[in-house]
Amino acid sequence: MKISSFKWLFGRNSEFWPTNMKTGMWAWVGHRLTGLVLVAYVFLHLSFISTASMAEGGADFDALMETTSQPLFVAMDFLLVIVVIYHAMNGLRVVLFDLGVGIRRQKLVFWITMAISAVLIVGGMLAIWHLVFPEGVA
Amino acid sequence: MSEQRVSTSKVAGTWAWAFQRISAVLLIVFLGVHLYAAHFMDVGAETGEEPLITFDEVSLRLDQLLYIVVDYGMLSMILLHGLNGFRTVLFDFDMFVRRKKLIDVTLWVVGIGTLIWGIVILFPFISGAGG
Amino acid sequence: MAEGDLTLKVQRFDPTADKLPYWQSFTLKTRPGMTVLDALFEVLNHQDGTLAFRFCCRAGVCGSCAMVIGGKVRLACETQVVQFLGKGDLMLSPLPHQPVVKDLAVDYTHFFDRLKRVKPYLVGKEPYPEKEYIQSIKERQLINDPIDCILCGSCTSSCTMAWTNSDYLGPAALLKSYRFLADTRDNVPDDRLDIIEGESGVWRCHTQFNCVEVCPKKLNPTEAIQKMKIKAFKRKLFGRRGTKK
Amino acid sequence: MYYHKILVIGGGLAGLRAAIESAPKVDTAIISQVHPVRSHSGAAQGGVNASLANNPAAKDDTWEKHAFDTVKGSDYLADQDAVEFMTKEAGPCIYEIEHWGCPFSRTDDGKIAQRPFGGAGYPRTCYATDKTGMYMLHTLWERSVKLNVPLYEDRIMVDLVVEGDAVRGVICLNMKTGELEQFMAEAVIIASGGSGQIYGRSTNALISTGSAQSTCYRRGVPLKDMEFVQFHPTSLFGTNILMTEGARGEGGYIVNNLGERFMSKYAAKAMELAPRDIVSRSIQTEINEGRGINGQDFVHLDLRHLGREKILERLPGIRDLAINFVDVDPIEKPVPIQPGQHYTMGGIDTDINGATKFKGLYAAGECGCVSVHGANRLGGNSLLDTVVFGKKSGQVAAEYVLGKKAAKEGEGAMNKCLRETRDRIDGMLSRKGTENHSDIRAEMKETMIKKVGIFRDKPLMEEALANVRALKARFANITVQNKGKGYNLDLIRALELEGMLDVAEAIAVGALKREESRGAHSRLDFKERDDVKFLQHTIATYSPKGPVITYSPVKVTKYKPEARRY
Ligand SMILES: Cc1cc2nc3c(=O)[nH]c(=O)nc-3n(C[C@H](O)[C@H](O)[C@H](O)COP(=O)(O)OP(=O)(O)OC[C@H]3O[C@@H](n4cnc5c(N)ncnc54)[C@H](O)[C@@H]3O)c2cc1C
Ligand code: HEM
Ligand code: SF4
Ligand code: F3S
Ligand code: FES
Repeated sequence: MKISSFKWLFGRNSEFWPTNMKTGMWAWVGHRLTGLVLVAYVFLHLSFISTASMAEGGADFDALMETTSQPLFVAMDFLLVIVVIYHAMNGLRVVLFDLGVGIRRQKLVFWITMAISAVLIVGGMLAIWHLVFPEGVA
Repeated sequence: MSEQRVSTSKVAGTWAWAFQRISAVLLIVFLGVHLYAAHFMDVGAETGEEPLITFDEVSLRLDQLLYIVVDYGMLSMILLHGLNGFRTVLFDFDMFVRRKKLIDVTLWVVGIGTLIWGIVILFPFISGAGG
Repeated sequence: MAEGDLTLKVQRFDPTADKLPYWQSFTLKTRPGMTVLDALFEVLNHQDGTLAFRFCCRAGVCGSCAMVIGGKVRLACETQVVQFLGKGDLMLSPLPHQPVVKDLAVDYTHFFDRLKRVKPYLVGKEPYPEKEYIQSIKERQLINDPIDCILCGSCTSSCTMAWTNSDYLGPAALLKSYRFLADTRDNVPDDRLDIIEGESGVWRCHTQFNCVEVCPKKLNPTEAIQKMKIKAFKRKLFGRRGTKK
Repeated sequence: MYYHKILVIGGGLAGLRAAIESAPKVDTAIISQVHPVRSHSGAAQGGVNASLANNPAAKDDTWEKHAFDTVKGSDYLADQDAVEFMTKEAGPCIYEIEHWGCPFSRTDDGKIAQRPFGGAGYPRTCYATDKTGMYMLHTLWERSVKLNVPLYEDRIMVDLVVEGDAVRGVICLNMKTGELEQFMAEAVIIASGGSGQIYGRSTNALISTGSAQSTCYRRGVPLKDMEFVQFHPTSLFGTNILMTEGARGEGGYIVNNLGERFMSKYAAKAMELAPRDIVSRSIQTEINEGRGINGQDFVHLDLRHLGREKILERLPGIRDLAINFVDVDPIEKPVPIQPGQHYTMGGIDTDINGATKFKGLYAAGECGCVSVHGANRLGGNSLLDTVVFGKKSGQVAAEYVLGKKAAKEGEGAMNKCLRETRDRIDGMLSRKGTENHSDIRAEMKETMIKKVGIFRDKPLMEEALANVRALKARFANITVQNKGKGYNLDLIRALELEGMLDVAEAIAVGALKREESRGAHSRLDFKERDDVKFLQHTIATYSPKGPVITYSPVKVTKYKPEARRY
């Protein structure tokens, strides 16, 4: 008999309970989720562009681009930056392990890549902020 | 008693894995170039003050072969990496392993379809500025 | 070595009678040096004769008694209860995602089937030498770690890849495979790589490191798996000659 | 009904080795209570003896010297033809296991490493760090996988089917389903390991209850030399997990509550490194005389003076065990230890081929008694015993089956036995007594260690015998709480206890009747060895009223009994 019930696999005594999950597992869950989110994003992105670009001339495209400076879109952009950078940096970590680097210090490697990610994410956000609100609007 | 089963298919294992790593590293490069090109590079003087991406700007960029290559290359890389990754996720589950053939075919169709779609989308930009 | 009352919260399940598992609490007096296994025996002997769990050596070498103790997979016989005193109920549940025989005892059939698929035995050069194979101390060091595996199953049952993909060999079997690949006396590296490079082999590992976290012998299956990935890939690139010893 | 030509009961070293030998020739299956790799053999630490002469200090070691050491160690009770056979076969058997993959530690020139061990004239104990038993066990299991030997795990042999003078098969309890299963066979090899759990303070695994052994005993298979029980001086207080002799070899002290290194009183020269039985007796004397730490049943193994470096380098495993099991770091504190039951020298009476009184029934390993260990086993000889005689019994059983014309006889006997077993178990389940069998078990263990333990004398042993008999009577009045089928530990432990009580009685009676001190059997009222009366094996045969004791001669070839001094 297999106990696959949600309650037993994700309960307080299981490794999926947040306090029981360890660094490597968190990293993997994050990587997988961001990977899937990115796939979804690619399709969204394409349809986004296509609705615009299929229209004649390109006026619509520019109009569409204007909307990207709305707060909601900025928030989305921020999220995307976080997702991409996390996925990319952890992906780099995974590639390092595949090359045989740092397997025994996996937690340290994780925190190093996360530190770099944090810097990149902040940088990315500032850049977006600057692009969207070049005059420094609050 | 218990039969010693030998692992199932070894058609794509190694290559799928290797490709995921190689495309990952390439993606970092592409992404860097793409972001730089899209947001930080001045293509023409008339857009200098305009931070937002505009149709004209994009068209201008896409006039140059390099950008066409970068954008299409990135798109296909993303698709290959993303769908290959998605395939990995699916095959972590018994129920999808059992439908391996179907999934492989579907993913190829979706991938190539999307690529064509992506290519077509950019036509207006390419022709837009050129014409 | 404090003494005091401890409440065990045990996941009970009898597949022939119960639909779903349930928790049951037992309170007992601890004594110095009491292990979780001792506590379970205390319950079995004096509170509830229907409790089921696996045990044998009670010295951490046979690998029978792995279970989830306080949110972490450990060997019951090696785990002192004193560290849990005053921290609320101590929860015990069977190895995750394994078929339960009863309560805390799980069925290892699938675990050993996975193991059997990797040719878990040395295939030496025949005819055998008159005496022993000569293996230098340095060569022996290559297998120092992986031979310590007691096949407790903690790693494979904590790897979600092995949960959802029943074909995946899992960290324990792959570590075993590595143990022979790395052994200088073994003569069939190509056969071994053939087995582990299939889609249900090493590529299914996504470096969760759960296996490393739970291993009671502090082994590192992930490292072995990664090394085998490289070996398999090199062979793909450079052909089989590269792997002959 | 299952049918295999040969059934091996037990997946320890002896059982696996037997199956590996017979499986390629004759259809063989292994039945085991636990998966083979979980067997108690995996706990063996020190090593296995063979005169390979790999160690530079043992260049001129030979099997004859090994044989002499073994016979002398046995206090001359071992059968010398068997000892010669074992020591001669030792080398080939070790090489064989090495070829199958056993990762022995290595010498500088890449050969199997060997270390010195107690009672041996040369460093001839082949080792694989401090986990020799585990590596050997895994190797043999791996070999059995290669040979595709069928395995029935989670099954406990609860009855032996004999008809006339031949064995027909066994009845097993499937622990998973709770059903009784019939296994029919032409030959049965019992390799079920020791019965150390009869004693309190045992270093043995919790399943070393000798359940298969006692089952055979009850069906008329005689037991030999059961009174010889080895005690190891240093087992962890509380859990009685073994603290290897290496701890003393590296220079550890043993001290009592007054802080004295009391070994000076008992063995002024050798001190802590005196032979095992002497050290065990000395520690027990201190405890008996009230000089245990805090008046409790233990003394201290003090390693602190060795210093952190040396402990970490030479005794890391011991340190881990002490930290894990008694929460004591030997670097900072002395480790509480006491002598513990360690090995059963006696067992199912077999000849040099492992054959018993019944045709087709063999025994090998710790559950049997060929006798190569006599009154006292040397460290490193029991692992050797398991592989040498496991192999031999496998060979002989295969030949027996191949030479046999009739097959699959005795279905009637099988069915009759199944009915009897079912009645026995149903009877046990339906008892509604007031006794808790785990309490009876605890009392038996306490009685045996206290009264038929390291020191023995008549009044004590008579008390013990009376106690055991009283416990047997109380056993009739137990309740098995768990009436369920699957994994019914309550029932299994009750069944085990029933057998253990029988064997405990045989031990006590045999010990009472042996009025001498020899090897591990140390009597306060008969302090000398008596070769005139007792250079004989004790044979205990079951009867409902208690064991019937007879004696059989010891085979003496080259080595005439002399005083055993080290
Ligand atoms: C702590 C310790 C350290 C030791 N160190 C050494 C050493 O360094 N050197 C040395 O030479 N010796 C050593 N020994 C002794 C040695 O380990 C044992 O004598 C030997 O391993 C016994 O092997 P075996 O195959 O006979 O039995 P075991 O390994 O005990 O196997 C018994 C098998 O029988 C099965 N079984 C039992 N009852 C039943 C039943 N009723 N039905 C079905 N199956 C059953 C069990 O499942 C098990 O598989 C040590 C012993 C201990 C306790
Ligand atoms: C930007 C650089 C990127 C890097 C460095 C990168 C790296 C990686 C790596 C190394 C893996 C393999 C993980 C493993 O096997 O455990 C992976 C998986 C994956 N990637 Fe990326 N990736 C990047 C971008 C993307 C993008 C843009 C997408 C979306 C289209 C994407 C989608 C996925 C998916 C779906 C997976 C599978 C998830 C999994 O196996 O857990 N990745 N990525
Ligand atoms: S690798 Fe560790 S966790 Fe996995 S089976 Fe072996 S000992 Fe257990
Ligand atoms: S937990 Fe599983 S995913 Fe890999 S690192 Fe260990 S095998
Ligand atoms: S009982 Fe053997 S490892 Fe716990």
